[in-house]
Amino acid sequence: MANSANQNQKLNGKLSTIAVDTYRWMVLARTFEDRISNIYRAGKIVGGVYVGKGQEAFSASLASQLMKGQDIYSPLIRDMAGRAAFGEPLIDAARTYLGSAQGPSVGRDGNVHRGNSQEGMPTMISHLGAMISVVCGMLFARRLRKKLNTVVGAACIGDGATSTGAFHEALNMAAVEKLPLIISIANNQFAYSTPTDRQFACNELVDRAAGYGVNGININGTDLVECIEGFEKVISLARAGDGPQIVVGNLLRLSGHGEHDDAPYVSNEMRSSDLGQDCLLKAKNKIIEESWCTENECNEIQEQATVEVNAAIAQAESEKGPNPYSHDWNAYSSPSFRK
Amino acid sequence: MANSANQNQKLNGKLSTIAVDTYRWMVLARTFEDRISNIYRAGKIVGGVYVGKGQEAFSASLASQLMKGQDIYSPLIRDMAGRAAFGEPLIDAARTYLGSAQGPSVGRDGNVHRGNSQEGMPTMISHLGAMISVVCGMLFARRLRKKLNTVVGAACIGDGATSTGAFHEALNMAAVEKLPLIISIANNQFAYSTPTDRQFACNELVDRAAGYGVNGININGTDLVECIEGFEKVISLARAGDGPQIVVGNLLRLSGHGEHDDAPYVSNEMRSSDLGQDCLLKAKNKIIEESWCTENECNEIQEQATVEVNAAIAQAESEKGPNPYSHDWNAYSSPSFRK
Amino acid sequence: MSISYLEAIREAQSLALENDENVFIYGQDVGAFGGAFKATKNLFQKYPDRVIDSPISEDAMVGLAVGAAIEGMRPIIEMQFADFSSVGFNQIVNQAATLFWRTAVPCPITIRLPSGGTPGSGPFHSQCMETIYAHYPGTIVMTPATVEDAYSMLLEAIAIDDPVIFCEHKYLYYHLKSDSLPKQTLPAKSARIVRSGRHATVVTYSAMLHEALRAADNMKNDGYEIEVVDLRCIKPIDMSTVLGSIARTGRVLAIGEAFPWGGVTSEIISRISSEGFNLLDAPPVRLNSIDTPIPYHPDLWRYHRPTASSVEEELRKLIRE
Amino acid sequence: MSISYLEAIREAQSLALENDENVFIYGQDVGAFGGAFKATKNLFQKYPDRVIDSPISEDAMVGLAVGAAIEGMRPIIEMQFADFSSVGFNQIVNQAATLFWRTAVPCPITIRLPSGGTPGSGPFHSQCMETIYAHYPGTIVMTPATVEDAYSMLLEAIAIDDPVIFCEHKYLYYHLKSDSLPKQTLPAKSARIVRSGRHATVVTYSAMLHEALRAADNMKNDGYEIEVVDLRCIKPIDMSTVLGSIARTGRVLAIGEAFPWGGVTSEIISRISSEGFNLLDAPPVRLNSIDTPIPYHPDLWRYHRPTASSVEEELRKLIRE
Ligand SMILES: Cc1ncc(C[n+]2csc(CCOP(=O)(O)OP(=O)(O)O)c2C)c(N)n1
Ligand SMILES: Cc1ncc(C[n+]2csc(CCOP(=O)(O)OP(=O)(O)O)c2C)c(N)n1
Ligand SMILES: [Mg+2]
Ligand SMILES: [Mg+2]
Repeated sequence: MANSANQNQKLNGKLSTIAVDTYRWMVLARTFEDRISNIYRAGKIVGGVYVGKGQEAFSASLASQLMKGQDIYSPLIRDMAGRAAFGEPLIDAARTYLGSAQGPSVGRDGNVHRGNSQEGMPTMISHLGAMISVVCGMLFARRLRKKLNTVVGAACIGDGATSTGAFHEALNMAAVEKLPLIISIANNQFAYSTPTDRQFACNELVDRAAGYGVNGININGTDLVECIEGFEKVISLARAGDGPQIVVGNLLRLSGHGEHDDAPYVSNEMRSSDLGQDCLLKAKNKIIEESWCTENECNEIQEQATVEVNAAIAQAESEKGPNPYSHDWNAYSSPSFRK
Repeated sequence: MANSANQNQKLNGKLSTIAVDTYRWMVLARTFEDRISNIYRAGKIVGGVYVGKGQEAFSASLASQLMKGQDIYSPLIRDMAGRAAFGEPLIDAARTYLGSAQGPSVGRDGNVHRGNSQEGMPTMISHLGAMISVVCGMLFARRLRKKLNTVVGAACIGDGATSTGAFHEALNMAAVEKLPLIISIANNQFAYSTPTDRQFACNELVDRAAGYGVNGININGTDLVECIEGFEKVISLARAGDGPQIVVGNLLRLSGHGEHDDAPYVSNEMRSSDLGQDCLLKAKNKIIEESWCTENECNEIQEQATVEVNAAIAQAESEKGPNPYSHDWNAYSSPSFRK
Repeated sequence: MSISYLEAIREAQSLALENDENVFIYGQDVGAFGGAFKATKNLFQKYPDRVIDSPISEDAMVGLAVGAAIEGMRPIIEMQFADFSSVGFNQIVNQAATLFWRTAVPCPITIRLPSGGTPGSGPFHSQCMETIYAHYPGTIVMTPATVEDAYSMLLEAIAIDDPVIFCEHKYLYYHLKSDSLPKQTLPAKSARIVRSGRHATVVTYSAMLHEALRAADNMKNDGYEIEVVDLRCIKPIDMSTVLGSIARTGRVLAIGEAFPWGGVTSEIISRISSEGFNLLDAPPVRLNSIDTPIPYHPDLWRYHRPTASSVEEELRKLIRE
Repeated sequence: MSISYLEAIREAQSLALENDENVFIYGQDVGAFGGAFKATKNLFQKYPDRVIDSPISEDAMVGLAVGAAIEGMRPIIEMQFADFSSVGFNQIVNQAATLFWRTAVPCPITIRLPSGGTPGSGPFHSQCMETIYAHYPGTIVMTPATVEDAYSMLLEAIAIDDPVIFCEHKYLYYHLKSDSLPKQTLPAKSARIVRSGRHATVVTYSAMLHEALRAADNMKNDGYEIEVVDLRCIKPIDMSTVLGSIARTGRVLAIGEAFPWGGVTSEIISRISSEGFNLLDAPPVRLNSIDTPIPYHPDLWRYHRPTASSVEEELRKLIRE
């Protein structure tokens, strides 16, 4: 606190690097999801497509500051940017959407239901809130094995998911066990069509923190720098043993709930409010303004993303789907229980 | 606020009446449960016996200020005093414990699983937290039917039950609907053997209130006057349209979890701390000290309770249990689905 | 006029809201938005007080319904997908289903479960949960297979004084159409002989009815006449219709889309074997989905659940027995 | 030495904790207090880091177990009563049971469910939930009926790389005793012929085994020899042992304490009828509890569930067929 000017400077040095890095993942995610939406609209994706448009800054700022191969990151449906930042190969995403048998779930599950728990990224189930206690368990196990050290685990959810019993039980359990859990709540103002005033009645979701005896912060989820700094703070607190942390990012979902939904329930006022600002444009402007990159460099980032996305999608499209006749139809792992 | 002295005086007039009334139910509950414990120890009650010893002031102060035939009261395992104050006939309790076929559940359920939802007292199931949303539904229905008026609904739970998802979902739902729900949390420091520091990590359970956008108060649950005044306040707020209210009563369970448990996990320090004071003795002293009753009158209350308890138990003991051969073995209500 | 299975569900709810002020609908996004599948489209606009968006709280949603039922209301709970009712499981089986038995107060609630597989829905948006709820005393479980039944059974479900688990099949929502809504209806608890035959009986329900009918059609060319029984309500089961059919055919195949351990086909075959053993000319047969979660990929999914061709295969084996 | 069913469960956990550092126990009051039934008594004192009191959060308890399993641990979750696992249902069937299939990561967790009726326990402390869990792909469901099995099967459950739902019966906790713990053990997935006979086969599991054995004893005086098969594991089911027995007796009665719709008896009778139809000399028969919640009053309770005398009655009818 005494020499906060000094600290700020130090942070600023780091900030430019993290900001550009995070921006890269944001661009990649947006580019990928735009392509996937188009493919979906062309009728070539079976099932739903849920994108993170408008949430990339919030999503990627957390994951880009986690340590791959050490920390735990549990993304949800709008975390393409965070997944990428945490190290998910783009080809995993492409394969899962396009039903390639070479995807991480070999066609057994689709779209956002992919992960790699051995790399610290558990695969989500659809039931909202259910992944948080799984992250608790992963952290708990590391502590029991004396391998926790400075590991943190992050679980992402939306405003609507805070109404689930699962959210409450897991957060409370984490608080009791003082686990280094970060719950990242993307308050995008809607759960499907339901506005937040039909979902909770507190002034701010972050007011929940005190009720669990944990730290909480509220940030502008459209602002890349605020996201980076906010997550930086809670990650260090969690690493330092301060227990669970809640981060609420205020922003707007700039898409429908899924790509099938044109979200008529989002008012024009809200769309044109501060919440409705596109974090990606804002980030680009900021990066250029601060001279962290030139406009040209930013454009290169975009071009590179396009190349990567094209390659991943082309690859996945060229691959076969699973063959039901040779598929391993076994829900058991133990050899003696397999058919 | 301006003429709070005046208001206080008004309240005080009422206070003596309510205090004596409430004390009566406390004595009745203690007397009844002491008898039931003895019968249990003599091996004449099948199943568990869970008593509210030490919690009578907190339990009865809520119920004695509710309006029977109008309000809703959902008691839990330690609310014999509240049940009595809300108007549950003592014979219902005696019959349920002793397995009389004339009890409210005709022998189908026992001990604390009794109620009368048509009189505003729903019958609890064992799953902790599950009754709160039921009370929400009762209030919700009255509002839909334009019969809510100044009705309030109270749901009682313990410190341990605050860890359930059901508690969270129901409280949050009540807050969203701004229902006149009062959640009375008896923090008796333990859930079975588990101390509160293994159950939650907030400083005070009442810190939860802000996270739901509801009002909450913390009171000394061993002090009859504080309990009466605390509940008086939240009941009027709820009636006036202020939405859900949380009341946390701090106290100690002066029994085991059930009468089978001698609670070795409760330390002597805790037993001899302020929390461990017996609300019944404190109430009696206060009532005499304030001259709301003479010592003699207090003793009469006790004698009358003994007479009533003896009569109810004698009656229930004289009654037959259910006859399985003539029992109505039907889980359906609809005639066309009954066998 | 042409009306879909989904529209029939909407019409039934509309009529119930109109005829009885005690009916209300509670569920995620059911209000102004009209529900994830549009099963409540325009209902909020007509009955704004009684078509209400809930938070994402399946446990409390069912608890609220039970409380409202205690007060004499007739709530309809829409689960966004049947799969998410797992979170409300406790309140359904322990609170709602036991209420009448414990307290003599009826529990007239209807829980609508958009059920069953469609291509690309995957393991958590495709489940058939009728088995789970049917196991518990006190529930009535309906599984309509036709537009007409979707309509009349839902109306009956809402009118019944017990908790009804209403398993509506998502695969039928848009594809299945009918010319009109029924005037006369068969009570929900009766099974229906949808097609008569003499070589074998298929007992099934919900979307599988249509696979069975297709298989029966295909086999007709070879001279096989397959009788098809639609259970309609899987708890309780109308055994007399089932046994009556088997008395005519002597052979039975039970088909269900749910997981293979336990469930409707198991209950049906077990009861047929106990109650109609002497009617059987060949071992009774079952066909269910494969014993894994429901796969996302359409090619896996089609292989995972029974289809007209796997039904036909089983039937041909059965008839040769 | 004499050891009870409950002590066997404690000993198995003690040995597992000793032999494998990856094993831990998590549940309400399992720590210093030793659990509501004392199934973990003294274990916290020996392994204070690995016998841990949980909050009253069944959903999160199971979620935590899955997370720990992902990291290679082998958690044991104690539900205080099987009935309360309903609150953890979603995490059990959708998270734990699907993990391996979805991700190729094994899920070696054991969920201990103190199950079944005892006098005075009532509708919410008496349930048998094996049916519910067995229905879902990916679970293994064990239902030990003897002291020896309680011990060896729990050890095997903990060692298995899949989620095991371990239904231990509260009625057997204190009453059932044995002289020693087993040295040699039968794999959990094999059924056991506990008593051989020739007039009829009883297929059962858990506490009902003892009712069946008493009935068989009673009938011996009249010259009837009843074969009794203990399933031990109800998912998967060892059909070859079951069918082998029926091949000898030609008659079968399946007994279960669970609710009558669906469940183990239904699955068993259904499979016997399909797979062993020609072995049967008489219609196969089932006996379950009555289709209401489990009553509190001991007189109602004894009538509600199958007992030696109702078993005997069914067997006599079956043999006369
Ligand atoms: C327990 C449960 N209930 C219902 C659903 C269906 N559902 C999927 S996403 C969604 C809305 C989620 O809203 P929110 O948590 O705010 O996340 P967002 O979609 O806004 O990112 C709902 C209701 C579900 N997945 N899980
Ligand atoms: C969902 C659920 N899990 C577990 C139990 C078993 N159980 C009954 S009472 C109890 C302790 C309750 O503690 P608390 O809520 O503090 O109430 P108290 O007994 O202290 O009054 C437990 C764990 C239960 N009834 N419901
Ligand atoms: Mg949202
Ligand atoms: Mg307590």
